[in-house]
Amino acid sequence: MALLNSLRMPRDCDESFIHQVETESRQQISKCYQCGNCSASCAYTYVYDYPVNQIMRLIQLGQKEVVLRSRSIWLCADCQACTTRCPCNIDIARVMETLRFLSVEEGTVSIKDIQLFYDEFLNSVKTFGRVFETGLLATYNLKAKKLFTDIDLAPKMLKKGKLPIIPHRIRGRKKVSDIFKRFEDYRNKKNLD
Amino acid sequence: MNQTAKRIAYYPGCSVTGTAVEFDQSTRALCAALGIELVEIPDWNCCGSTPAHSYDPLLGAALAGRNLALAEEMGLDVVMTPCPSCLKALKGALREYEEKQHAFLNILQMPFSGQIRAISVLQLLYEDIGPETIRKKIRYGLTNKVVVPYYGCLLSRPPEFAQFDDPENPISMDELLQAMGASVPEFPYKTECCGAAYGVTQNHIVGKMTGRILDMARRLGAAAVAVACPLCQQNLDLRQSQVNRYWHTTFQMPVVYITQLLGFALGIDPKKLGIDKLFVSADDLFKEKSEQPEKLTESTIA
Amino acid sequence: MRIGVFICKCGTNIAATVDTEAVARKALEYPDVVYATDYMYTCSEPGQDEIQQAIEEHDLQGVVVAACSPRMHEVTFRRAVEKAGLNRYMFEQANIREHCSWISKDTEANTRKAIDLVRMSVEKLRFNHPLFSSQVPINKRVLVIGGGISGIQAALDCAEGGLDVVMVERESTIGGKMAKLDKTFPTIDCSSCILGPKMVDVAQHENIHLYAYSEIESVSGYMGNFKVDIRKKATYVDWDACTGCGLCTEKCPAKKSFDGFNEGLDTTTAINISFPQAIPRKAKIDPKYCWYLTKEKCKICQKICPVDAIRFDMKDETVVEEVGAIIVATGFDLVDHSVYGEYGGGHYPDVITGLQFERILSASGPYDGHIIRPSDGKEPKNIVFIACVGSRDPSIGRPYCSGICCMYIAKQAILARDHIPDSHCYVFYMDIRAPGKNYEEFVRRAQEDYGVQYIRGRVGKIYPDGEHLIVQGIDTLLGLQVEVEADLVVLATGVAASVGAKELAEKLRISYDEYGFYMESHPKLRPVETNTAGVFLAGVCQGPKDIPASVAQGSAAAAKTQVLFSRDTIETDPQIAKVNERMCIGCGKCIDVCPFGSIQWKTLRDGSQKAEVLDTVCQGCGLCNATCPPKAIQLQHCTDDQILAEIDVLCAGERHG
Amino acid sequence: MVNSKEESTTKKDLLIVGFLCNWCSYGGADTAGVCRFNQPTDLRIIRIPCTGRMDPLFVVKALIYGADGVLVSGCHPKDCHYNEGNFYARRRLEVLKQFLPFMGIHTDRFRYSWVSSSEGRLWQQVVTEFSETIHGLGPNPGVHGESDAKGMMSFF
Repeated sequence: MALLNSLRMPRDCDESFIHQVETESRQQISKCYQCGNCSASCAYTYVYDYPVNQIMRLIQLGQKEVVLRSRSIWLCADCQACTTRCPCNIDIARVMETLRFLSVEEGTVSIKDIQLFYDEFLNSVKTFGRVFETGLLATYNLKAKKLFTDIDLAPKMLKKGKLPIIPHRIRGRKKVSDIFKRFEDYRNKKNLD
Repeated sequence: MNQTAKRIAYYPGCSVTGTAVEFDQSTRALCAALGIELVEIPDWNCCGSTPAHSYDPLLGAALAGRNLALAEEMGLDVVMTPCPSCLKALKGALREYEEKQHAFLNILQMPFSGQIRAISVLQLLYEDIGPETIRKKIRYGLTNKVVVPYYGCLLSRPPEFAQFDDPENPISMDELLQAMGASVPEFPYKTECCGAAYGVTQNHIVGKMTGRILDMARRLGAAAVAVACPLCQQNLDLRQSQVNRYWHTTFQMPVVYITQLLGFALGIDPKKLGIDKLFVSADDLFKEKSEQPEKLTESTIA
Repeated sequence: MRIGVFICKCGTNIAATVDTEAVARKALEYPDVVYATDYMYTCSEPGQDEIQQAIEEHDLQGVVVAACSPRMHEVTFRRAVEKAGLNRYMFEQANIREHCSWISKDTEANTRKAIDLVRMSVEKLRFNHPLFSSQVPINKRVLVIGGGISGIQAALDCAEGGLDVVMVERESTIGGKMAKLDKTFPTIDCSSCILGPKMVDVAQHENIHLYAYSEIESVSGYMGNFKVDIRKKATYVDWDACTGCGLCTEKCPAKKSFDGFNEGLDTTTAINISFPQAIPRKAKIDPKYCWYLTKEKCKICQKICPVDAIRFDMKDETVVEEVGAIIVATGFDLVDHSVYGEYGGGHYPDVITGLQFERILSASGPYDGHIIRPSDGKEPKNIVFIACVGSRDPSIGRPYCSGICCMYIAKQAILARDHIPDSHCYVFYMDIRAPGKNYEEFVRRAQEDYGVQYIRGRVGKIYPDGEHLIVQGIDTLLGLQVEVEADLVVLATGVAASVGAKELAEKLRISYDEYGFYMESHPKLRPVETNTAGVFLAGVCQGPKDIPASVAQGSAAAAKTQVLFSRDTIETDPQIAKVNERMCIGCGKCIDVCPFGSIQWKTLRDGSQKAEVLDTVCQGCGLCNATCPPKAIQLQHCTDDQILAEIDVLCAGERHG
Repeated sequence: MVNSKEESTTKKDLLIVGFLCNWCSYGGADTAGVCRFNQPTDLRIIRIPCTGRMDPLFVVKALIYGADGVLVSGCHPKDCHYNEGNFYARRRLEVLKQFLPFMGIHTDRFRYSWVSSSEGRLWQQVVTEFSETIHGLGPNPGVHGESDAKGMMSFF
């Protein structure tokens, strides 16, 4: 969590960040008048470092560092309560989603575990075409050094046949990995521009 | 409506092939019984879910888009998925197609018109079949059973995106349960989040959220919680033991898919519905088979 | 014609993005223009002097001013040229501010545009002729629509000034919303104690004729001479006979009738008197609930009425009133909070509106002034007030502030703490808007003296939990979620335009904004007038306001009426249609289309039929002009020649040549 | 919304003639001005009392004399200050629209709209969209210059 002391304006306001968030999310951040309904409705406010309304405020003030390094954007479960109740019609969940992907792009992901899980998830998709849940959980727990988390659940799941040992490989997995490749090309090109 | 001719594309999604296999089983069995032909998208791939979207919405869109394109290739105009997460990804793909068509098609590299519609299994049951039809087909009712419907976040939210039911007070599952004769109390946590995917990475969060939901269900005297989302089900059912440890509680609350309940009520063999795959046993719920369709109708109308 | 052109800089409002000097220079090249200049503030006194001097010095016969919108200052400038001896219609105004300098920052393009606009105005002016008004007598009676506090004030002020007043009220009693209030902010004086005497004055004033339980059916005519059809809705009680004894209301068996006065918190009888202080104090039957009118049995009221006033066969009746001016004071309604699913969508009995809470507080209300919950009659210990429900909410199409809620919540919280000393009151607010006299101090008192907890943030959800309601909100100052286990939740429901406001506006030919509030003629300088001459606004129908502001506007509307009636006649607008009899072919099409019936047949000495315009009836819309096949009927000051001349110089001018 | 970067100011003005009723749309244009809602500069407004005053001839004359577009705007249906002037206008202008292709004028060069005096934002949208349409069509080539075959077909 990046800490804020005091702001000196306009030096400390990254206008291009505001513009970038608005363009990528297609939402007008200046519409937010800080009623707080998003934070009141959010099931995760209590674990956030900055409640959603403060994230919106930080964007309005161009606080790129703080926002993209915040834990909040990664603890958002995309449950859409904020978007549904925002009186200003801002799709806040989409703004949060935008911030996550900007944070990946900037390499400022605050919660390494979540990034690790996402990376493993996408690896699984790239390799098999579908998510191989057993393998994903195993590698994730291994890499996150959480060997014993959820270990209590494993036998139960095995018993119910819910943890297949062998991954299902789809025939078109090359096509799926090609999508990843074309996406990387697109992104590299976009970043060069 | 002509139900015999109903053919729709079916996108199961990864979780129903593994941890939520009973949702897939019961969905297929139920649709077959209702005369809906589900055509599984051949060789479908993962929709990318939240990880792909967080990485870049375009990547998520392209991954989900491949499945939509495959469905279009089969000449079908509706794709149904039991998983709300997958549904969101599929709808997200349609939105990206609208907004960034060029980049989207470049990455996808498949012919795609964007005309296909994506719906959830609940939407299919509620809008295309309807509680009235269900009521007429009931063989074994849930009479005198209190069942609370738990919708989770995504089935009706956000309204512009979901285009289904009421975002604050959805009623589709309520009405389907009532059609089966169940008594359905007003459940204030209908749309509260269950903790989503944080079961894996931050499971203390899930413990807190699901604890609240289960507690409210217990206080309302529920015999079971009805759900329509694999993630919600997993958090409430599989992780119920973790919840009990977190809250020092002794919940034994069956968490059952709406498709399982409907399948049972329609007289489908519980085995085919994967009832045995639930972690908290729901056998009590399905034990007494009371064939009382007339009485049912009365009690539900009243 | 000798024309003078004056380009206004309007300080920097115009000059910042229009080269006014260049526009003036260019104007000198136009035919007939003998003088052109630019000036800092043309509408100011020295600015008008300058025009008048120029008229004299250069012997001008017509004047063009390029400045703001003619809707703003056309009257000002017409008066100015008239003072210098010109006919006031020998003036044209080009709008180079609202339509030019204010909507683009491109000075070059704006200057080109201003040049074109001035060129068009000069060309139109070249075809102008002096026009002269005629005089029509004024009917010095005034109609007041709406019997709330604003309408009452307007009616009393007019009546005191000696005018005849016709008041029409939709409900069966006057008093409006204020009659439902318990106390008023910031003085906490009793609402009915200050309103009651005024209501009685209305009933007793010899100059006021009250039509209660009546609605406006249609309005025709124009300033000075309106004709109004008033529909008296059937009350099923002969009000001339009814003494308001109330015997019928005691015996009526249909006791489950909707009680609108108590905002649905209580039920009443099918035959009822809204409340004890009702004016007029007469009984009426609600046909939706009356056993006889719905099921043809009962008639108890008829049997019991000591004066035989019950008339089950009564029908709606229409009466015609003729007046010279109309004051519209139709008030408001509350926003329907059922759109808020997260607050229960109107299904939780203990989530109530601010007005319902007023009824609960009121000693004459459904619970005799005891604060209890509608659901179980228990006394609430934790009361939550939520501000801005239905206000400042673009997602439901109401982005405006209702202006009164912050204050009435503070008042209600104070009263709740007063009634139940061991209660806790919580106010969830976004901002506190207390700009009136002693208002801010009042809100501070709620917090400092009465211990009301103000929490800065909105509420996300309310849900029932056993006997309580869980209010899930946020304190944005701390960034913490706040949950209150409440017994009663009061939604500070905002102000919405009155039901039927748009339909009435169409009858009166006045305009309304996107929310249904009536449009004043000018937001600052003509806040009481409408764009239809002779129709004035008072109270919340024009926009949210509190009681003092409503009363003030009621008095203002009365003053405007007195000003209008201070003369015996009014000048008609000479910008009306005129028939050229030699060209008229007598087809009668103009007579067919005229919306005001202002054209009639006239037989000439040779026996031929021609159209003739009634000067005092014609409103100058020009529909006949566009309809006339030989163009024999022409709208003065906006003739075909003038419009075509404008088009001609604009299109065929040098820009394309 | 977000991408409201100002259009390049070098674009050359075309000529659009606007006929606005005094009570609604002229007021709406005033409101847009008071709110400083930026608009393209091609439009020149002629004030008329009511759209009922509109003789279709005015539109035709303007387009024949070389205007690149004509915009007529009045009160919303039912809100006419003179009760029904805009209904007559709608009927007449609709017929005119069908007729324009016969004179070789592209139908898109003419538009009518309803904007009330409170709708400054809507007026800005109408002007901006119509100006964009006209810039898309380019300068008016004059009578018989652009037969709009599709428009003509729709007449039959």
